Amino acid sequence: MNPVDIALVLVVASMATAAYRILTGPTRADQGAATDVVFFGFVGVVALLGMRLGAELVVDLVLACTLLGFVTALSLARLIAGGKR
Amino acid sequence: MTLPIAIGVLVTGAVYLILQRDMVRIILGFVLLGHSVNLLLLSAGGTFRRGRPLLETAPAEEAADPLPQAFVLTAIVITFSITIYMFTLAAASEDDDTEEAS
Amino acid sequence: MSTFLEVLGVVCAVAGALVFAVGTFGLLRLRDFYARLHGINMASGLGTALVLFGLLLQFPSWENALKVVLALLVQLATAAVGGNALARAGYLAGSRASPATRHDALGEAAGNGADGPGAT
Amino acid sequence: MNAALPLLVAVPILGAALLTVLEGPRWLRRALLLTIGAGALAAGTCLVQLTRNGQVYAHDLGLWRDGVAIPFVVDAFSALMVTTTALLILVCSVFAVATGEADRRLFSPLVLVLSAGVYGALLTGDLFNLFVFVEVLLVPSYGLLTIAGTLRGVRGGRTYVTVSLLTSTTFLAGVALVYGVAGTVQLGELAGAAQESPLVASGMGVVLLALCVKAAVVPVHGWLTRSYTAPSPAVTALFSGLHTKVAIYAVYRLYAVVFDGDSSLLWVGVLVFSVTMLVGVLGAVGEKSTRSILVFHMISQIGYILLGVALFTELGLMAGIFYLVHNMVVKASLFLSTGAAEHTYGTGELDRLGGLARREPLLALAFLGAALSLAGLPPFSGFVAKLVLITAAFEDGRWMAAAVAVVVSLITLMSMLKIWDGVFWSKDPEDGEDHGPASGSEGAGAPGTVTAGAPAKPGVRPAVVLPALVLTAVSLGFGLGSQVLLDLSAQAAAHLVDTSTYVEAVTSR
Amino acid sequence: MTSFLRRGAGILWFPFFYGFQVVTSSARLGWDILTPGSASTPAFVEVPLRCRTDLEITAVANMVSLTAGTVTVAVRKDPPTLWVHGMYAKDDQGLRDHVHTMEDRLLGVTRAGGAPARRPVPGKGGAR
Amino acid sequence: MLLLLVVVLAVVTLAAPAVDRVLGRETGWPVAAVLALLTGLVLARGRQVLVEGQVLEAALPWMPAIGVGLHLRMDGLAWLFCVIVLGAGALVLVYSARYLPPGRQGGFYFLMGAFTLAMTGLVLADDIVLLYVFWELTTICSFALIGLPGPKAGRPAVRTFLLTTAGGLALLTAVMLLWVRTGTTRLSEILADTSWTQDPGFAVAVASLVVLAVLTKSAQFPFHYWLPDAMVASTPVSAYLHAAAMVKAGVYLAMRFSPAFGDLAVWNAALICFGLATAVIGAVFALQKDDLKELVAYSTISQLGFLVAVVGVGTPLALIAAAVHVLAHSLFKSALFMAVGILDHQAGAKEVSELSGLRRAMPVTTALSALAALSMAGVPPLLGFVSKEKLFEAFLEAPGPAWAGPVAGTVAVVAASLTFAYAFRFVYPVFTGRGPRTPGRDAPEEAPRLFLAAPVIASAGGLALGLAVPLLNPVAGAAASDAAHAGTEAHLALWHGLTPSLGMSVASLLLGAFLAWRTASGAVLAGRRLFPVQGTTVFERLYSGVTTAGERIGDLTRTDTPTRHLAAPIVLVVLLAVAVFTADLDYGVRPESVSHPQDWVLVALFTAAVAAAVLTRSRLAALALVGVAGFGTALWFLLLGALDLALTQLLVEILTVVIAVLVLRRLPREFHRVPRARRAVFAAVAVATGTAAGLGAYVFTGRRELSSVAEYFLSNAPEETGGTNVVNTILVDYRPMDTLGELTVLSVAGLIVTATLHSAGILGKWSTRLSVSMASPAWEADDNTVIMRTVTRWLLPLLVLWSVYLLLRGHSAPGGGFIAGLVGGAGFALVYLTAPSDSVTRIRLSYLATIASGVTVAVGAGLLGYVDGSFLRPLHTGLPVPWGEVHVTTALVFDAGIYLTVVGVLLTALNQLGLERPDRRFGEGADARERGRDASSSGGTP
Ligand code: NA
Ligand code: NA
Repeated sequence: MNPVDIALVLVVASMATAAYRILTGPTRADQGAATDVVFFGFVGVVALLGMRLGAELVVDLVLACTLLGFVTALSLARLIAGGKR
Repeated sequence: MTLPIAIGVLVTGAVYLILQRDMVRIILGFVLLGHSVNLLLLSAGGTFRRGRPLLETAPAEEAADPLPQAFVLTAIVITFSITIYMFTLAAASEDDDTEEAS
Repeated sequence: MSTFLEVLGVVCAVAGALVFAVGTFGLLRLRDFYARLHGINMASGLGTALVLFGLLLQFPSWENALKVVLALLVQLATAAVGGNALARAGYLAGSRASPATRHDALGEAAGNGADGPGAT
Repeated sequence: MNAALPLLVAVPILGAALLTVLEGPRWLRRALLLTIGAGALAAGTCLVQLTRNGQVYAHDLGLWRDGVAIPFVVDAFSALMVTTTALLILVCSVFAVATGEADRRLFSPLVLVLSAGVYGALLTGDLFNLFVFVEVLLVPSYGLLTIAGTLRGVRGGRTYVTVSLLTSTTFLAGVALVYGVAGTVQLGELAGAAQESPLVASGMGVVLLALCVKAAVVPVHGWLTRSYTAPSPAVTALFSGLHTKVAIYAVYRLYAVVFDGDSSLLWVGVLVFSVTMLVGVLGAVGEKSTRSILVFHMISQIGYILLGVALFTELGLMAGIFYLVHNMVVKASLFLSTGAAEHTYGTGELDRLGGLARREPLLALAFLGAALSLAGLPPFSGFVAKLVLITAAFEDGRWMAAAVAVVVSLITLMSMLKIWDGVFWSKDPEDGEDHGPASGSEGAGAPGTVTAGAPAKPGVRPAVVLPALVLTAVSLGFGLGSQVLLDLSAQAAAHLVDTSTYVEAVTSR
Repeated sequence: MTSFLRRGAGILWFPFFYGFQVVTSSARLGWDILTPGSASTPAFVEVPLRCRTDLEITAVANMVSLTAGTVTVAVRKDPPTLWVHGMYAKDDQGLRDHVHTMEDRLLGVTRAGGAPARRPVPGKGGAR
Repeated sequence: MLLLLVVVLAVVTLAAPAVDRVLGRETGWPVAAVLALLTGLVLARGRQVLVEGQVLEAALPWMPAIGVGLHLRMDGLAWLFCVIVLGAGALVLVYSARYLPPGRQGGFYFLMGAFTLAMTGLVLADDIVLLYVFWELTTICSFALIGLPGPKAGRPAVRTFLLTTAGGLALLTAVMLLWVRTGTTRLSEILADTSWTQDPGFAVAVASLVVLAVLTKSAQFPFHYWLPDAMVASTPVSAYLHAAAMVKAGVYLAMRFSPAFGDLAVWNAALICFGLATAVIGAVFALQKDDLKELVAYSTISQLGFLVAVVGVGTPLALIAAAVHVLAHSLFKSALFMAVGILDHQAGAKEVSELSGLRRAMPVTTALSALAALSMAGVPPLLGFVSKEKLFEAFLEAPGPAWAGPVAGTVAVVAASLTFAYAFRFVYPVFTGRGPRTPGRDAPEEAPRLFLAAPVIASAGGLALGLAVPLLNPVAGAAASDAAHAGTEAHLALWHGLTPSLGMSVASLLLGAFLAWRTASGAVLAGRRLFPVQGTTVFERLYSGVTTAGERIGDLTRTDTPTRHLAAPIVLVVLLAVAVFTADLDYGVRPESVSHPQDWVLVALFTAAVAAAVLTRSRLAALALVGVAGFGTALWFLLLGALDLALTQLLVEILTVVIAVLVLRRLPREFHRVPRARRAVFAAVAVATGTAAGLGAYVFTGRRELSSVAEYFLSNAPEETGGTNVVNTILVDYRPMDTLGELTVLSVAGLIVTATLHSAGILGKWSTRLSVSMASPAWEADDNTVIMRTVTRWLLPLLVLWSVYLLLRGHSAPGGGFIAGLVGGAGFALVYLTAPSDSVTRIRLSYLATIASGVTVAVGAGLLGYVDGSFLRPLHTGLPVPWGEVHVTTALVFDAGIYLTVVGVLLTALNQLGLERPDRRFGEGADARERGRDASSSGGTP
């Protein structure tokens, strides 16, 4: 088994863990934070997939993913705080 | 086989959500439905050729059908536009409940 | 050379994934929201950064370096700023700190030490 | 000439962009809106002149090879539709200007984009491009629907947006299936494909199903009855003439070109459209406000129009196209005349209006003429439309459909008389009373009222009546001088029965 | 000249210093997560800073957040203060010292003169 | 001449309202004069038409495309009716000029003119479509005339209209059937070549439809009720309606179609039975009435019963009788109605019980009423006597079994005696007796001469024509010839010798006298219900039945909940899928290599995310999980070689989440609870649809080679467009119209978000009550956002640079205007999210202007294409730069337009949705007015 595959499995498993937190909470803050993890996981998955498939162009995708994570994190924080800035 | 299954799963979830009473659920259902149709469009181009239609970096012989990709790009934007608007409608009242009080 | 970089890249990536997994595992293990947030921060900061670094080592070029550095910057900003934003939001929303919390300076500063979310 | 076709899309979009930022002066904004509307009408008239003898003009956008470029095509059918839609857009714009609605900041740009979408959808010869233009006409409609800003508008808007999006998605799925099987979405290349391949037929079936939902065919008509009662009269009039009608146009075009009029499936259409006629008209009779009666009527009339394509004989198609044009004009006239009353007196409820025949003779004339036309009475266009359509049904041996059409026309008259008696003849329920909004009866679900602060006996201003009057006059003109429209419809039908001219124009260039 | 050199060395050394901080703190947290039970003594601690600019405050706050086991919860600009949640804050002063060490290193990079020697204490940095 | 007739009438009709502006009610004079002139014109052609047997014809094209023309034809039958229509019209209009109150009467004269035109057209039409047109025009005119008096007349007018239109539709159906069968619309041709009657089923169907039309139009049982109902109309209208127009149209139609149906048993039986039944019933009702106008109205029903029945007999003699009686009826009926009007006007009442002894005060009225009534009663030497005798004679010839004739004759005699009785009732109690007893006036006076002129002429005409009845021989003969039997000659006379019909006349008079004696007081029948139900009641029941059915049908869709509206199309899609998949089609072979192992990971990811998204009740969780599905979609795109799509998908995902969050914060945390049963139904529908979609994807896709157009793109894009990112070249070079449309959609989304929020107003509130004191350091937004603001300030330039890079390289690598715009938009999203307050976030750039400029740039780039011959055709040029030459294309300009638009829309969405209350300054005028309404409507909503 390719070591990158192991890494992929690890990241995907982490995302599943986070998904569990999203569903169970208990607080909205927990859900928000866990959601963030899922989006961070995207970065990892895309990067690892790029390594696995030998697709150099995923670098752009990774950049987009990180941006995704950043914006999402801030939005979720706003949501948790009920819109409070 | 895999792509059809994925499309089927997406559509199932989408339809279930679309039939709910909360506007946000309906919108999320439509987001899923949009994904499924986009995948269907790509599937329509054939999934046996999966090369990138970027002719500087990849040979044209392996490139996937670029036309559905262009279609999907257009469709994504349109769905996104309407999604924004639907969220506006969901926000434009106290609750996003679409059920009438009887 | 390239093989060495590649191997190093894979090592980095796997290490990153490991850190990521450990941090996320904290979501299940840790007692309160703030503690879980530390786990997440570890995953998003160190974990993801290692993976990205691995990616760069896999495809080393100036253009990629530029992008990956930008991505790393964004990712670290996310980990730090996002961590801060989430922590504050959680605090504002009244996430309870675990009873083990020793002291809540934030609540004291507000003059309502007994009521703040961090109060024991 | 051919290359100028896309201007019908480009100019309104440019105008919309300009009107979005142009804050004033008001006359300039109004003039811009009306000028572009009039320009499109003039262009449409020119196209009709050019195509009336059977010519088809096509233009490959960007001058790429056929099958690669998106073709813009105009034949008698599309030219006729462009002209009629342009007329409606212009007239409704005049109405909106007269009622002051056009001065809402984003009203004019939205109407212009809507018109661009309509022209694009009518002219394009590409299935995917059709999807895009349908969206271009739908999305501004969402805004126009809720721009009046009532809760009812938002609720109606939710139904409208969700159903439209579902339908568009279904349409797109159909396009995907067609591309998946046939490898092209260009109409010329798809000519007759559905008759040759059941797979293409199935894919196109999904497309047609989506179009039928957009056309509000029973049993997928409910959305129309809910959403078209919400917006302002001008907007409803505009929608009634454009949206469902573009879908109907597409059904005609696609069935003719891609299915080549395959007769084995027509019975389904005859059945469904007969039910549509009946359900729509019964629903109309049951309603209690002008707008909801008219909206249910639309459904019934859609059944009539689509019956033409379900017959798919030369006479049937001609009748259907004639009916289509007639209905667009008359329906808009009805919405505008009752809308004028609604705008001025603040309600469309039958039992809260009355006695307008004496007070508003011009309005009464505009309404009555259009109402009689809708019911298919001579000497209005509706009579010719009904006559030719039902004759075509008889000729084709569709006895039941013809019988239904006859009976439905009587119930149509019944519902029109309900409005007439309620609004124009019956005693004014508020005679001598204060003309403010009635207390209590105005629930959250009732259409918005605009009477607050209105003078006691306002009276409809002539400029507000004029649009409806013009359209009724057009209907009378198409009745007395029906030959013009019959010839055009016949030419349009000829290209649907024998699509070779159309297909050649699209493909060989 | 020596200050210039010292600053140069500080800049060069800084990533390694901070990297070490991140790795060790992560290891500690990771160990805590992976082993049963918990050795944590969490607390919200007020940390007055010597930073002046927004950039400096931001940098310190982010460094705190990026180190596993500590996260900045709230910020005040005048006087510059952070409220930090620490997982392993046995006593407040220990956590403050930890932050101030990082602040020293950072100010050593950003300022010609490095960080002021006197580390502020909560409540004595001046009223709001 | 025929065209002249029609044209003059049309001109009169159109001119009437204008003349009325000057003359008021006196307009009746000029109009009547024209009608009289036209009557004279027709009479002048009498010799030509009646004696010489010429047929006048005229034609104008109308709808040549379907072979329908404005064909007019005047034969003997048409001549007779034409004279009646025009002559009676002239009389009624003369009468109107005095009867109507002074002042503007434009509507009345217009409608009367149109009515005359319609009737004239009807009798002259030689095209069945044209016939129907005029037939319906009479209906419309009578509707408007009946409703003219005011609100109370509305309902009767509607009832009349609907019933007669129903009959009209029967006629229309017959017309269409005949047209389809014979291939022509020429009435004379259809009637001349009656080969179509050889198909018994068809003939019976058409005949039944025509009978239906006749019965409704002529107010025959059981449709008779509309005529008395229409009494609410003014007296001149009634006079014309009963004497010459409308009801006579039915008789005309029956006579016109006699040649075709004369031998059809259904035709004979139906007309005779319904006609005679109506004759008796109408007479009984007439006898019962106290109101003279009602009495006369029922008398019309009865008399038309005679006419319809006799046309049904169909023999030459019968048709002669019909022709003469039509004329006689016109004269006495118009006179009687006008007399009622005079009584009402002069004596203030029109009830038998209210009037008495008027003969002294109103001698002329008395005389003319008596003459008309006696004619109606069939007393010699009036014309009514002649026609009645002809009727009796004809009924004895009734076709069918041997007893038919005697029975019909007997019934006719009974009806005639009843006629005598009610005619007597009209005259005797009113004009004789102990002097005036009138409630309305103290001393009733005779009406002015001009008022009396018309009825006098009409009733005197009955006397004159009775005395000189042989004069009518050519008329009746010609009419009967044209109605059925060519070469029929009439022999009309007051004295035919001792014939059975004379006996019947005597019998009817004696019986009538007896009945008159018994019923003169009116007490015998008054107030009795002769029928269990009234026609109007039946009508109203039917009407409300249809209305209720309609309400039920409306209820099916009467909901603003999208669920039901959405379920219907979904179910239809499933049904379509079932139909397709059960049809056993040949799907072709699907290649083996289409699935890759890693695909399965994505399938698993999808399934988990979708299942969780469906099940969770937390809004936030659902949003996050749908986001995961979106990410999964992006990965699919990546796996399928669509890098641009993956990038776009991810960026769209970001912005969707941001916007969703802006909305979610206003809403409750959890979705509504859904009952288990409902969940099960939804799940069933969902699974069915999902299965259909999956099967559809499996069956319809991936089974063919690369499409030819795809081959074309892949092999030609670089040379033709200078771009190597084929997807991008499709977007901006090959199919930019799609992209322009997409761009328009996006920008409009920006506009409508603004418009909707500004007119509806977000009623948002915090959904979370924060438990932290505002004194806490964590509360202060300005201080606490310093970190993110600082970071964003540093990051933003990098993002903008990256986005410009993506824009510029789009043609040959992943990127392009849309992706670049999304990246820029994400940057602005950051600016928005990190700002310390809403007011600060409002980025000072005018976002609507940004959108508009983007669209303008894109369209402008498209218009540049006209330089090379086509809208949106990309132009290429080399731009010299220090290091060589850079390839520049208008496609890039187009892409830049997209970039601007996307940025503008994202700015709009973020700022508009982010605000607590939208910026009210935005719209002036109409919006300002709306505000008051918003407040009230939102205030009234629970
Ligand atoms: Na009313
Ligand atoms: Na940390």
